[in-house]
Amino acid sequence: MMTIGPAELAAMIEAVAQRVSIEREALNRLDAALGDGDHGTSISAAFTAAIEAIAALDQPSASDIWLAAAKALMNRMGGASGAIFGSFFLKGVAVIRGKDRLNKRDMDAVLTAGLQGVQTRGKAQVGDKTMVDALAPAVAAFARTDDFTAGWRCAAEAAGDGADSTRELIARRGRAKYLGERGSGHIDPGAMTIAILFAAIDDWWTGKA
Amino acid sequence: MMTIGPAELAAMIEAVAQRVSIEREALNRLDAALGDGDHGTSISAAFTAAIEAIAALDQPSASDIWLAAAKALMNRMGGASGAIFGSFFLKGVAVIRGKDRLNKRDMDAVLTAGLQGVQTRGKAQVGDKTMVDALAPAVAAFARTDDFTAGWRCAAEAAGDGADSTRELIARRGRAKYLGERGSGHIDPGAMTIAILFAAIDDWWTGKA
Amino acid sequence: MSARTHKLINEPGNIVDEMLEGFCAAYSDIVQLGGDRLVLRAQPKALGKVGLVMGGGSGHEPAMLGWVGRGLLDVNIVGEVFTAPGPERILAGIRAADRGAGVLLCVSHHEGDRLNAELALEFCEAEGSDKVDMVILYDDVSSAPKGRESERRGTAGLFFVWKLLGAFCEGDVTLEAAKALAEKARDNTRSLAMSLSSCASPVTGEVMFKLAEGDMEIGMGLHGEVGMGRQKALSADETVDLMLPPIIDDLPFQAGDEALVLLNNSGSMTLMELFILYRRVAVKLREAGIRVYKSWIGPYATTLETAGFAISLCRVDDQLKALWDAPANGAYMKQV
Amino acid sequence: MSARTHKLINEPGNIVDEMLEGFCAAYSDIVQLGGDRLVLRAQPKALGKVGLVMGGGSGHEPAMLGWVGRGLLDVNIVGEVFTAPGPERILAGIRAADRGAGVLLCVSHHEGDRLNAELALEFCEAEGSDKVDMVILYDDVSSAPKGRESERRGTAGLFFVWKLLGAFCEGDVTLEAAKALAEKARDNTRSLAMSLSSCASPVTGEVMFKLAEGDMEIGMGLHGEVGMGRQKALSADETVDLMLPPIIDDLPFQAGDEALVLLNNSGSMTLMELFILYRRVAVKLREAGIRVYKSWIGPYATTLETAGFAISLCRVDDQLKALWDAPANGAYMKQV
Ligand SMILES: Nc1ncnc2c1ncn2[C@@H]1O[C@H](COP(=O)(O)OP(=O)(O)O)[C@@H](O)[C@H]1O
Ligand SMILES: Nc1ncnc2c1ncn2[C@@H]1O[C@H](COP(=O)(O)OP(=O)(O)O)[C@@H](O)[C@H]1O
Ligand SMILES: [Mg+2]
Ligand SMILES: [Mg+2]
Ligand SMILES: [Mg+2]
Ligand SMILES: [Mg+2]
Repeated sequence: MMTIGPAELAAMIEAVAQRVSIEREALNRLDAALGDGDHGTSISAAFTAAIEAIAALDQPSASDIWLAAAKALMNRMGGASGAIFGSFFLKGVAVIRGKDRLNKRDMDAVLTAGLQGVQTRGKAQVGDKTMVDALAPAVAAFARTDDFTAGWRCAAEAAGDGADSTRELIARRGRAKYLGERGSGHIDPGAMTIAILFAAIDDWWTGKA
Repeated sequence: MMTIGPAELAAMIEAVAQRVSIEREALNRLDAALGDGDHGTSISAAFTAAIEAIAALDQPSASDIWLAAAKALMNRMGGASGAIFGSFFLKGVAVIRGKDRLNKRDMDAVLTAGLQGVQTRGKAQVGDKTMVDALAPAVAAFARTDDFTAGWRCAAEAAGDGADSTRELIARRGRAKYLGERGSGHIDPGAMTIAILFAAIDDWWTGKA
Repeated sequence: MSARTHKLINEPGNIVDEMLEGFCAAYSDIVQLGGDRLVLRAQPKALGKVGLVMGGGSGHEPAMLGWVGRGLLDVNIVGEVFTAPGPERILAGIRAADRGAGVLLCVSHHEGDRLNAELALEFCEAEGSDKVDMVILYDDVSSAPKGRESERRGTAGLFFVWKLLGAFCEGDVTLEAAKALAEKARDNTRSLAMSLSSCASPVTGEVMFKLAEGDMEIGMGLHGEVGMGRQKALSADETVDLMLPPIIDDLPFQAGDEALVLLNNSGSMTLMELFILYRRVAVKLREAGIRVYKSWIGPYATTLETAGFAISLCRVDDQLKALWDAPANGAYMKQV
Repeated sequence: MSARTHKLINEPGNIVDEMLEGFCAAYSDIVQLGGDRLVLRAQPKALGKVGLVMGGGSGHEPAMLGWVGRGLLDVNIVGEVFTAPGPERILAGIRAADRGAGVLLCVSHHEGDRLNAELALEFCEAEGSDKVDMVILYDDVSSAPKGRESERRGTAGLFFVWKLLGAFCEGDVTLEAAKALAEKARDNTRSLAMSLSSCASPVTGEVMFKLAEGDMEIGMGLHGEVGMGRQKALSADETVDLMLPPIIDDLPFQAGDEALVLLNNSGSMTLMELFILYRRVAVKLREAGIRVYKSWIGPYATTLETAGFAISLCRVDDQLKALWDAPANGAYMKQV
């Protein structure tokens, strides 16, 4: 399959929602060490809301799906992370709009716009111990590849490494920043969610492609 | 010495105050099991206030001393126990009034009036797991003797036995009554104070007589 | 769960005096500190009005010092933690509340409060002052069965009585009428409390009673006196379903009645929990046909930092409703 | 000391909705429940007045829902526990507060609140509504050094801003003037908080952070964010002596200034402790020549059942004093 259409986008988000829901408690535990312990509960509820919102759409276009996900994440999660994860999808909407199906190049642009949305909104740089530490390398790795199969595989690996890299960092954004040095030694939950997201997409793609 | 005058009454109360102060924490612990854990602190503070009030009197009569003790206990302790321990002294005042020195018979009457004051005020009977369980037998034992030496000795023994007897009782007065069966197995702190009081007087008397 | 034993205090022996200094300094437009640990109104009520005095142990803040002020009490006599003040202080309080039309001494029923009030009244009598009377107030259905109401303890629901009586005594009423109003309010009030945790005494630093995490005790007194028994803690709705019927059946409150409702926080319950509990109370009262006139939810009579709450209901008629709505300005009770 | 993990709730997923139902039922004379978890005034303010909206996570009750009412806020948008509501709800709140003279969105500065408010304003702009503005409020001196005030967190001291701004917006003022007044109140307000214990999330049942019995943390945020560092807990007077200078020196408050004082209870401090703490605050302010205009002591912005408190000061001039004294009738803020 060389392009991704509305049905595949919906299935992809559904695959992510399922995996995030399985990892809910693990994500809560990561957040308990660095924040307020709710990241798994809220990201999972938000993705569930997203797939419900998508299911309620009538013959959606690709951008309708991306917008529904953006809104569900923002409004269902709330908090900084809702705004940030939501912005990832929101910034992709304009890139997708008008396109029926997305090829690999389109998806490069969607992910790049999403990363930019996240960074414009949240001001986090790589090294600040946030989800950007997983998202930025994943987007870059994806862009360096030529097809979806290699893209998702490399993105998943890069996201996983990026999440791991947050362990030794000292947070400069989000709640964890108030912990200072005391936060070192723990993986950032948002970064872990990004790793889970790309791993889920990669698995979904391989089971499918 | 066959009679007790103002100076001896003051010394007697001072002896009690000292002993109660030494037992303060032990009394608090007893009260912690049955009540709010403050009995030692408050009875000790009250007796300290009593000796201060007595020291401030100018050439006091015997009844002045008893009245000062009554007021100090009532007003300094407060609570049910202040009213009850204070009533013990208050009811003795009328018996003493006009007498310069007290003989053994006078002291019988003072203690008996005091016990009556306690029971009129607090409505506790023997067996209700209160200080009455120590006071009533002590007063009776004292009255059965002919001189102070035997009197204080027997009162101290009876008060000690009376205090011990409260261990297995179920409280029907005071805070401990709300504990019901759960209060069984603990000595009543007020009864222990009465035992300490008569033991202190007995020691003071023997060191002195 | 263990209670917090480190308290932000200085010398344990000074807590009551320092607390009173702080409180009266903070609310100097409403109260002033008299001698003998009396909390007085900043501006005494007019001559010729019945004075209202209330004594009691401390550890229940904002009760009672928070109810001194216009439309509420005239004088609060503050005792040591959980310990009624002695008769001398009560007498001082009665004198301070005297505006020439008599003084009503209000007693929240506990043995210590009653005994000291009786002593104080005996001293008053001995002094020949006959314009003083006393009313014993109680509301806790768990502390004695129906028919033996006068043996019950005074708990959070007495808040209704202070407010109603306070408003009443701003008017030109007699001491007898004031006492009758207090009894009317009392006789229409019922409460029941529960706890999830204990508290630690700031005096001794000791935990007041033991309660395991995940257990609850129904029928708590205001000083951690244990109640009707211990059981596994339930959900919010289940807890209300257990506590409300004994209150309703006791008076009984009946379909068509109107009631004031108080959910009292004994210390460290969250308002979030209390609102969730209130939601069920409202549902159940509606089902029973009992109309809620006004509700109050918050820490009114605390037991230090105990986690627990009480439900209190007061049946009101037109007279009591008007008194409830009358203005009041205590530091911790403001009726706009 | 471990936090109490058993909460009197029902389903953890329903706590916010059930809390709002209970709260709005209890105070139906003051507030009503809108859709989208909006708490609205029971009687909306007159047309032609600037509307005041405030969003925020729950878990801080009585903040913010307790400040909706006459002389205070128009709308509170309630989020999940410690989680700012998303932009859609904020937009709904802005619409509900619109009385034709513009709406000021007040943001207590936390990343989540600011980001979602920015998103909401971007959506407003996209819709072409230009009568909406936003003001970011902060007061916590521990969260960023002097000179970087705009990076600071919003904490308990913002209570001053809501009250002053609420009174201001009862008058015939413009949106620009309202924003300027909010900034004036904010720029005169400073706070610092401390904690003795943690709290447990009613959603996850987990303790929010670890704090050993007998330790304290100075510089706590409103959600248990840790602060300037941990140390052995001190006495009341020592704690005030440690916390007050950084507040005074920051503005700085100077001899001759007049200030409002708030001692905010983060949850399970006893009022007894707070009064004892206040006593020292009053002594120290007197020594510094700072006059206390009015004081408030109690749970205003809580962090669930955390044991801790904040000291907040707001320097006032004649304008702010008059606004402070103006009547207010929120469920948990009444100015008589
Ligand atoms: N400014 C930011 N930029 C990027 N990511 C952020 C930022 N602030 C927070 N995050 C991410 O959000 C995650 C926390 O999410 P979550 O627990 O759901 O939110 P909250 O902290 O409001 O409880 C963090 O682990 C981090 O990855
Ligand atoms: N009605 C009563 N009659 C006799 N003694 C009583 C009565 N009520 C309480 N006491 C005594 O008071 C003691 C408790 O004293 P204390 O701890 O000082 O008072 P409180 O219970 O107010 O804290 C009890 O141990 C009991 O002996
Ligand atoms: Mg979180
Ligand atoms: Mg005791
Ligand atoms: Mg006591
Ligand atoms: Mg959160």
